[in-house]
Parts: sequence; structure tokens; C-alpha cells
Amino acid sequence: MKVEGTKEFDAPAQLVWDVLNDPSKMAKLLPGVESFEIQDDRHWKAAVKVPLGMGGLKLNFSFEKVEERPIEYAKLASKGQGVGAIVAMETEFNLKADGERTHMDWVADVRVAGPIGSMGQRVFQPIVNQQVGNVLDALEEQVAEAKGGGTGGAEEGIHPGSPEAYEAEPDAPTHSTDG
Amino acid sequence: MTETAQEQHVELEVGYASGKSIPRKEDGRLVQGQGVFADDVKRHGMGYVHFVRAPYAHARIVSVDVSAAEALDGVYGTLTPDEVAELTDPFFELTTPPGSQIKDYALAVGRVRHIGEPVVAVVAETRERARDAADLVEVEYEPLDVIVDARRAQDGGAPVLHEGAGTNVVWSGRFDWGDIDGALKAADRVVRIKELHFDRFSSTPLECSAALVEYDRGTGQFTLHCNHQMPGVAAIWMGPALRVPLDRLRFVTQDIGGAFGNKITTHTYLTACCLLARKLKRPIQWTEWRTDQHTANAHGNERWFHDIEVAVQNDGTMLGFKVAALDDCGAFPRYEPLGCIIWAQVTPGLYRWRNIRVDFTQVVTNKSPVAPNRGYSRMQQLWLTERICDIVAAELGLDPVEVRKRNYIRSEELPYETPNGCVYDSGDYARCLDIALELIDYDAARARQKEADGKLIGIGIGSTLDSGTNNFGQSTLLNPELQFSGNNEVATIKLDIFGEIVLTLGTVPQGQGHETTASQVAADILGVSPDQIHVRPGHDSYWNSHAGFSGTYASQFAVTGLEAVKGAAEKLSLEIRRLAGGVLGGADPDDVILEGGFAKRKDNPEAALPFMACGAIINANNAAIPPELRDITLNCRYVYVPPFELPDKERKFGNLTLTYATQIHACVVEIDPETGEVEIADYAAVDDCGTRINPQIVEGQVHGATVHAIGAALYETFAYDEYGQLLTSNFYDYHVPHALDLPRIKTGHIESPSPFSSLGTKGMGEGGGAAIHAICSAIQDALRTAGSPAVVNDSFNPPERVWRMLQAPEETAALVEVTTQ
Amino acid sequence: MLLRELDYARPDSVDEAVKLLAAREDARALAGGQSLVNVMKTRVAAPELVVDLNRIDALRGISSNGGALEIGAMTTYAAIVDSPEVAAARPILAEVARTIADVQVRNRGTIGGNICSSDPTNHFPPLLAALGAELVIRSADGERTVSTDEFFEGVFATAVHPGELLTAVRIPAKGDARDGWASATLGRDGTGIVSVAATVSAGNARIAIGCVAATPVIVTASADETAVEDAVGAAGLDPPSDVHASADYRRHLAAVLAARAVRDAS
Amino acid sequence: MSDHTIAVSVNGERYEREVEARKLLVHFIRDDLDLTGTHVGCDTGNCGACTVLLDGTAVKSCMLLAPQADGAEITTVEGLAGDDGELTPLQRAFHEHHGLQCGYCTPGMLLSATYLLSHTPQPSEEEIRRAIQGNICRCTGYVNIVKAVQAASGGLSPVTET
Repeated sequence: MKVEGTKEFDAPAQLVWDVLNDPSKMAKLLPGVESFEIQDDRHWKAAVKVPLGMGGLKLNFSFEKVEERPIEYAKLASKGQGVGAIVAMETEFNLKADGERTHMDWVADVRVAGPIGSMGQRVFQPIVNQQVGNVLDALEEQVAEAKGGGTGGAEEGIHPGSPEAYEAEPDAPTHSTDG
Repeated sequence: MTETAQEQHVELEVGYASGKSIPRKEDGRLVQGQGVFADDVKRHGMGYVHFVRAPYAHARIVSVDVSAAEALDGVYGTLTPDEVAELTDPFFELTTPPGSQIKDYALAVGRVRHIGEPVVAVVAETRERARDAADLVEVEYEPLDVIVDARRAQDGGAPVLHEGAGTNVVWSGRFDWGDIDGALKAADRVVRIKELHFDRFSSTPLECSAALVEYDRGTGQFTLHCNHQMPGVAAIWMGPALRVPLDRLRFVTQDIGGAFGNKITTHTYLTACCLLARKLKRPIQWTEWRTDQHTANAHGNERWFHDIEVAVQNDGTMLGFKVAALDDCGAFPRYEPLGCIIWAQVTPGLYRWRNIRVDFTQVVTNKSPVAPNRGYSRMQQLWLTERICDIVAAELGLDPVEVRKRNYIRSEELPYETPNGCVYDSGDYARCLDIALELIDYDAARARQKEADGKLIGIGIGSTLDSGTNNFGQSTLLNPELQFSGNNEVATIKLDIFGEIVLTLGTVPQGQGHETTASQVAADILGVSPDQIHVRPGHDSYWNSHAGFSGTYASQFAVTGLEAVKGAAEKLSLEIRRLAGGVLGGADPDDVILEGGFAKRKDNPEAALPFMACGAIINANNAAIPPELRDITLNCRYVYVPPFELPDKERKFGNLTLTYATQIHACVVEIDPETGEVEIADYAAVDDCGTRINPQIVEGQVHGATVHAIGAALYETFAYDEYGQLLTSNFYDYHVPHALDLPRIKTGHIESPSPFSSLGTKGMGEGGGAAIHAICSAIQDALRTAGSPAVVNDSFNPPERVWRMLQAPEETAALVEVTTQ
Repeated sequence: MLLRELDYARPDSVDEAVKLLAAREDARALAGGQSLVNVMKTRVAAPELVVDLNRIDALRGISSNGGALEIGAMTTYAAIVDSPEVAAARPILAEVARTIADVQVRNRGTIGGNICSSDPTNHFPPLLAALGAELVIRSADGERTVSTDEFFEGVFATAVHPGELLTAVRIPAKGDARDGWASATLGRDGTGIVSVAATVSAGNARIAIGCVAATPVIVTASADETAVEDAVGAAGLDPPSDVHASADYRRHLAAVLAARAVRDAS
Repeated sequence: MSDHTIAVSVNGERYEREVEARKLLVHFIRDDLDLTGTHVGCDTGNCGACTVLLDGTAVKSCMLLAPQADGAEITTVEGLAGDDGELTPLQRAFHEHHGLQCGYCTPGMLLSATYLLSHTPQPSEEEIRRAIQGNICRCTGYVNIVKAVQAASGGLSPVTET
């Protein structure tokens, strides 16, 4: 499914760009990160355990920056593999500088493959919408920290997930017989 | 006329069991949990197999790594695509080139072509451990473009599923009977329908597939305890693929938890189990889970009908129609392309249409393969003919009842030869319709319709034929090279040393009560009660004598199975009477009658030989038998071969089935206009399957076929997304109607014995999907009565589709156009 | 059908259960199991420790205090259907529970499991939201009580965080309020496509809509059908599309069913 | 991981077995106790073929872990008929009214119906349909199953609808 939206940042475009293109900061947007490994400036890997209400789902993600036009456009492809679920996602974002502020248009095209990918379609969209919201909030936080000259250190606990990670989630509920 | 089976219970008079609703022999074990289903069979040291399945609808297999799985404790071994490609040959294909170049193996070789396709098999000491190991198998895929919509399968640039074939077309051809162009010119009106869609569903037997497969290294023999419903054809597929003679494949079934055609194409899994049993030197146990069955076993055929043109007179008389049919068989043809001809058994439905042209094409898509599903291929054609009747009636403002009666073949015209040479044997369609309408109180329903109380009320009719007993010669109309024709079935019956009568069948029952009906027929011929006849349950290809077309499919047991039983019982009767005649002072067999377990001289009933004595003489005390009686064995086999001829391949003309049972259904539905929810307020099913051997069993089949069709009309669909992901892969999303969803189904019947079967019986188990047609018809009726021009263009009508038809009637109304000439 | 390996514990007391749940990161409470076990069959959920609550008597039972109900989290749907306290105080709970799944599921499934799974198609989230229920959550640090707004955090996500346990559901006294329910389901009494619960008091309706978002959507309006339909229409619902219903259709059903729920309540 | 020793009484017979905690009760009954009359028809808890009575209550044995049944009394289809093999009125009614075809759903159906009659001896048709809503049958359309339960409860009117 395709989800898209816009986001305003109270920070200059260069700073937003830096956050979005810093793998270590990216790591802090992911939920339940158990390990994060930067291979080069275009490729990195992460092992995450998506916190599900029904229990955690382990996924091994590989990310690739497939295209970029600093400081206005970047496209990120990622693939996560877990038991019975393969999650693929393409994210694109466009930044428009507006003085000290930045306007971002983003699009994410996500899909779950695997036999269990067919389950839980009905909760797919609410989860994505909700989690995308969380990711954007986390992003805003990162931007704010960067702007405030903070170390960018994430606070305790699990950060809200990014859409990539949450794609694998929907399988869970469809098996519910309600209660 | 409409008495229920249970009112027909009567004390049995010996010799008159046929026609009585006697309770079934099968039930005793089944109500006590003592049935033996495939998944109940166990062996010492068996390994449980778990299949690693395709996560993509279409992808190239880049690499397969089973090392981690094999290293896990309790894992016995694996089977990979490379091994399968080396150890087996592709299963043979029925179609013509280039479709025949499709390569179908037990596991996905090179590519996966639908979600859930088995790629690797893992065997371990427990079910759970096998699944653990399966999770450790690493398969790397390169996703490919996907074809989900059959209408796109022939587009330039569409991905081609099977490289060897070079096209997604499995089979294509024209069927042209009469003069449709002339009829369309001559007609007062031409009704054009752009597109109709028959949805994808299946009867989803409650018992999934299962097998316990053993390999005997000493004899090279495989024994498959399974629930395959047509072992003969399974052997024909598997023997050459496994490179073993057919008799090395022993199929054993006892109780089968429903099949409905969905257990005809499990040979791919059974082949994998055979390879594993041989490789791992231990019995292999396979349990298919529900999600596996939904994603990767057998769906029913999905079919599109395009550019329909119907020649209609002002009074509603129809002269014929033409249509382009596009059938979607999923990723592999398997039993297909037989569906490209089976529909022709009922080409004009129940109607006197003489001019029909069908351009038929079948394509592969990245979806589950199909298999014959109850009503196989005829159901789709009959839905088309019923839609045509209702759409024509709606467009011309005629009464759908009148339109049907005007166009039905008349009872006095039967036997009737259809435009393509099929011979409808007997029946009275108009009378069946009257009974159905009476059961739903048609006039009262029409009256209620006018005083609408918020709900939209619709009345619908579904007229179908269940064509039974195939002439397999029809396959040569698809592929002239195929060496199939006619049909056959076997029964053997013996009188044992202590006088026990033992009957074995070539059929493979799945709940149809063969043990009971077969015993009723044999009992009457042998002058005993059905209780005195032991019918061996199930089918074992080593002990049940069987023929090339043996099995339980295509609504034929009442003819092929029972005619075989009758023939065998008559042979045994003659032997007993000859033997007794000789022993009782040289009486002619015709002067000996069988009664209550004795062979008696007609002229002197005191002179009687008990069956036990006959059995003892032949089996244990035969030295004194005079030479002229030495040929008697009291062990008789009969092969029934129906009277078929080869069809005309050029004209695609000939008699394709022997009998035609009639089903006329009528229903009243109530539609909630705010939500589109459809409720069945009243439902009646009238059946005419000729002579009924066990009315209660017949009625049970009517109930079952009706509810499968109600499910297909309102609840059951195999829906895929654009990536080929199945969205209804289990009973949670694939809603099978439960007891609260269904109305009380009223039943009625008449009996028009078939002139073509000596018992007057007709196969009737499949029905023709009448409830799908009746419900579509009723929804159409409700919409038109409410003044909506919407057209019911799909066989599946969930609430949202009905709501949309009400919200945006123009969308479907635009599909139909009437020209007056 | 084949679950991942797991440890199993069966505490007798709430304290013990909370200890167990807090002790291991991957511990999960097992209530009726009518959802969780099915998800575990797919291995999507694979808790390393399952804490079975079925032998904790303190978590079962229904008590009424001046018309206010306290229902133990492990109280089954069947018990709610048969409860004289419920029949007297808030009969809608029984009327709705009676339509959940089937007899066997109602014999095992619990009100606590129902809301803790926070599946948008479940019956109790919108119903409890409409009734203004409070949820009692226990942890090692003690007990806290949250409103349904705070409780439902998202799909499968609730305020019951790791190491915590839902112990009871509190339903306020009915007073002069009237309760109503309307839903569109997959087959009769089947999975919810859209579910609406309404409580009408002093001419005002508090409406909770299920299956149109991650958590129940609350709409208030004066209790007349057109006002209700308008209010739902103005709520800007963005429901999910799935194989059973498109977003448009769900949006339409929400308005229609809200009106019916209010009618049912009046 | 953890194995558990559990003791259950099934159809009046006591069994003590070591089981993996993850094993579903239905697999314990079928594979470990060899009582194969209890069937599996789905993997989502919908079909009811695995229905058993757990301490007298109808439950779906595919949604319980085997250890959860520790100490319980279980009745499966094998336990319905008397030791002398005499069928219960329900079993007889299913036979006489053709309430089964393939017989795969029958054990679950019988147990759900047995449970119904244990607390509602004279159910209405609606109550019967509600009681077997959680049991899918693909052969009979439920028509004769409902009839059979009515008959077993003495509630089948002599003139059945046509």
C-alpha cells in the first residue's frame, strides 16, 4: 500500500537532510532495535524486534539508499525478513527549504510478502497510519535534538516504529476469533 | 410430492430395499469417532513432513539452502527442487502445444508461480520440529511481475508464467453450432452484455488433504494411505513422473472428509511424499493445514464472459447467443484444460436455443491452481444461461418465470438432442419450476414485494442440469491426440464360505453413502436385506477391482457405480441359481428364485438351498460338483461400460454425458437498502434425478449442493490483491456459511427415470450451482422492482457490491444494451 | 497449528502472575487464548513465556454495587451472558457478548483478553468506550485505573505494558442512560465489519465506532438520527479498506449503524 | 524448552503424559492419546471439528495448550456411546435422520449438541442453530443436523416442513 503526507519542521533543510541521511539517527527511529550495522554510507542493516501487542516479531532489515539529490530528494529501499513474512518498502522524501523552516513531502510504498502477509489486511492501514505518525514525531524529535545541538541520544525504551518495521505486524490479528 | 426423507422410513420387505430411505451403513463408525481418515493413519518411525512455501506469487528461485534445517536435532531430512528435477519427470499435460510445454513438478523448480507453492520439504520426528526446521530453510528469490487478472494475461509485455510454453494461453478454440449470425440478424431484438464474471471459490472440504506414504525397498512398492478421490488418475500422473509402473503405487482410502473435486489434484504433494519415503527410508506423514489448502491446493475455475449477444424475439423467445469465454485456471493446468469442454455438456442450459457460438480461451495466472469443483465447469455455463434469461427479462420488461417457461425444452421433446449433440434424457422442467414456485408461495411473495417495508424483496430462479457419467471422448475435442473415450466402473461380489455376501466397489466414496445404496441394489437382486451384504468401506487399489475411470466424481455413481453393482449381483444370482438348480435335482436357473438367503425351486419352495451351503460347496466342498457347473466361482466381477460413441472432432459434436438430472431452485431474498445485506427469506430446491435408490441420501446431496452455492453467492470468495497475495486464506476471512447464516431449505422432487440407465437413475451429487443463479436472479429482481437499472454482473454478491449497485446503478447498467431491428 | 517452543507457567495469584510477567521480557499473559493461540499458530506471535491466567480465581466474577459493575478480567463471555448482575445493571453487555463468535469461543474467551488484544473488529472496545468503562491495571508498583481513551493505544496495543496485567473492568451505573448496539458483520454474528455502540442519556448520545480506525472512534451528538448521521459524517473518518469492505463503504456503514445504535438505545 | 507432565482423564480413563508446553490439546488427544475421532478442519479456531467437552463445557481443543488441560476431565466423541457400544439418543438421531455425510464434522457437532442438550433439553430451532454455529459442516447444509438434534430432544414435530 502507498501512504503519503507532508511534515513541517522548524529547522533549516540542511539540518533535516542530515538527520534523514544519518544512519545512526535512522537507527533511533526503528522500533526494538537489537543490533544496527552500517556497511557504507548507502547500505546498512538492522535486526529489530517489532513490539506487537501479541508478542514481538523478529525481522532482519537491510537498507539501501538508492537515489539522492542533496538536499532536496532521497529514496530509500529496505527489505525485512522474518518467519513467514518478507517486508519490502520504498520511501521517498522531498524537502523544500522555507527560510529557517522546512517542508517535507513523503511517500512510502510498503508491502508484506509471505503466506501470512495475506492475513490482517484490515488492520494494515490503521497500523501504518498510526506508526507513520509515530515515526514522524520521532523524526521531529531527532531534528529538534540535532538543532538543539544535542547528542541525538534516544531516550529510554522502544521508539515508535517506522513503517518498514511495522509492515510485518498485520498478520497477527486476523486469526483472532475475538477474545 | 414433497415428503421429506424421514417420513419415508418404512419397514423393509426383503427384496424391496431400493427406493427406501434406509439409514446408512457408514454412520455407525462415524458417529463414534471410529472412522479412519487419512490423517488418522500412523506407522512406527514415521516422519512428519512440512513444506516450505512460496512467499511470492511469482519469483525466480535464486538459491536454496537447507543446511541449517538439516542440522537441527530431530530432523530426518529434506527434499529440494533440484532433487525433484533430477529424480522425476514433469507430470504430463492434457493440452495441445504450446500449452503442453508447461512443466509441472512436485516442488517449484526454478520459479514459484503462486503464493504458497511448495518449494522445499522438511521431515522431522514431530510436527512441531518439522515446522521449526522449515523456518531455518533459506530460499532467496528474485520477484517477477505478477498476473492476477486473467484479462491481462494475453497483453503484450505481460509476464509469461511458463517459459517453455511462451504464452499464458493453455487452450483456445471456437465452438460454433447452428447459425448464430443468421439468428442475430433475424431476431426482433439483440441484447448485448459486455462482461459477466463468475467468481473464484471452492467447496473447501472440511478435511484437508493428508497422506501416510510407505515405501517397501524389497518390492519397490509405494503405499499411499490418503484421501485422493480419483486414485486412477493420480497413478497415471505419478507413475511416469516417478518412473515406476502404476501397480507399484497402491492407494488406500477409507473415510474421506469431503472432496467435492478438490482432492483430484493432490498428486504433486503425494509425489513429494513418495520421494521422501524412498530417500529417508521411513513412512512419511503429511497433514495439509487449512491455510495450505486455501493458498496452494485447488480452487474452482474463475471465468469471464465477454461480448455476449443474445437473439431475442419480442415475445421473449430466444434463438441463441454468442459469447467469448475466458477461463482462469491459476498457475498450473493439472486437470485442465478439461474445463474448456466440460461446460459443453450443458451448452444451451435447459433451453431450446439452437444457435450458439462460444469462443473459449483458458489462461494461467499467478493464483492457486484449480481443480474440478462441485458443478465443475457446467455451473459457470449454467450461470451464464440463467443470467441471460434474467437480464433479457429485465431489459424487455418480461416476467422471468414466463421467459423461462417459454424457452425451456418441453418434456414431450425429451429425449432431446442439443445443438452440440448431447442428448437430454428425461425430465419436466416446467413442472419442477411450478413445484418450486409453490414451495415459496410465489404469488404471496410477489404481493409482499409491492408493500415494501423498507427492505427490497426479490424473487429468483435457478434452473440447472447435473450432467452425469462423462463420455471421456470429449477430451479429444480439446486435444485430438488424447486416447480417452467412453467410461467404465467396476464392482465385484462374492458369496463366502459361510454364506456372507461381500461387495467391493471401484468407487472412492467421500460421504455419498455408497456402502448403503450399493447394498440396497444388490440386496434386491439377491433376495436378502441390505444388512446381509457387507460392502467394503473405502477403496484399496490392491483389493478393490477397478477400471481406468474408477473413482467418485462427475455425478456418476448412481449410474456407473450402481450399474456395475447390479451387473455383478445379477451374475452372482445366476451362478447361485445354476448351482442350486443342479443340486436341487437339475432345475433350470430360471426356475430357481432367491429369497431370504435361500435358493428355492419355484415349483417346490420346500426344495431350498441356503446361501451358506452354496458358499460351502463352491469354496470348500467342490469335488462332487458336476462338470457343467465347474465354471461357477460365486465370485463375480462386472465392468459397466456406458453406451457411448466417439464424438465428431471436426464439428465438436456428440453425446458428452449419459444422464441429466434437473434442479430448479426458487428463492425470496430481502435486501437492506442501507447496507446491501442480503437475507434469504425463503428457499426451495426441486430435484429430478430419475429413480431414487435412497431418497434420504439424495435429499442430503441436494442440501449440500445448495449450501455450497449459497456460500458462493453471498460469502465465499478467493480474493487476491495486485501482488497475487490471497486475502481469504483461512476460514476466518473465507466465510463458510454456518447454521445461523442459512434458511430452512425446502425440498421437492419428481422422478423422471432415465431411459439410458437400466435402474432409471441419474447422477445428481454436484448439482449445477442453482443457488448462485437463483440468488443473482433474486437480487436482480429486487433491484428492478425497486426501479434500479442495475445489472447483476458477478456471481458473488457481498453486501458492499449490492450496496454499490444501488448507489451507482449506471456502472452495471452500462454493461447491457438492447437494439431493436 | 505448530507453535514455536515456549515456557508455560500457571500462577494461582495475581501477584505471582505480575511477577512472572515482569520477570521476562518476552512473557505474555494467556487469557481465553481464543486470539493469542491462533496468532501463535502462525508464529507471528511467539512469546517465550506464556503465563496462563485461567487458574486465578480472583480474576473471575462479576459484582454489582449500586448498579455499577466490576467484572474480573478473566470473566468469560458466557459468564457475562448468564449473569443476573449484568442483566439487571447493563444488559447490553450480555446482548453483545451473546453475538461474539460461537458457543465454544464464548466458553473460553474473556472480556479482558478481548480488550487487551485491541483488535479493531472486537466487540468490547467500542462497547466499553461507549459505556465509559474504566480499566484496572496491576503491576509490581501497584494498581492504576485508566479510561478507555487512555487504554486503547492502537491496534494490538493497550495501556497494559510489559510487566502489567489487566485485572478488572468497571462499568458505571446506568442511571437514566439507555444503551444500544448495531453492527455489520461477516455472516450472522460474525467478524465485525463496522460495529457501533451508543449510550443515550438526557437526549445526548455518546457513540463509539469500531473497525473504522486503530481504536474506537468517539462521536457525540444529540440523540436524533439525522443529527447522529451528520455528526458521524463530520467526524472525518478514515477507515481501512480490506477484502470485506472498502473505506467508503465503512464510512457509509458507520453513519447508518450509528443511527441504528441510537435507535436501538431509545 | 519446557516439558510438562500432565494428568488428564479422558472419557473416564486417566492418562499421565509428558508433553511439550507448545503442543495444542487437539494434537495431544490425536497424536499422543491416539483418540483420532477428534478432528482438525482449520487453523484459526473457526470450524469446531476439534470440539471436546472440558470439565463438561464445549471448547475447541485447537485453542488450548495441552498443559492447560492438566487435571481436567475431557470427553471426546469416543466417550459418548456406552461401554456396551450403545449409542446416545443424539448419535442415533444423527444416524436415523441422515445428519452426517462424510462424517468429518460429526464428532464436533455431536459434542456441541450434547453440550446444548445438557443445559437446554428442549431447544428451539434457533437455539440449535446458535449452539452449532461454531461447527462448520460442508456436506449437509445443517438441515438434517438440526432435524437430528430436534429429534433427539423429542422436539421434532411429526410433520416436517417441506
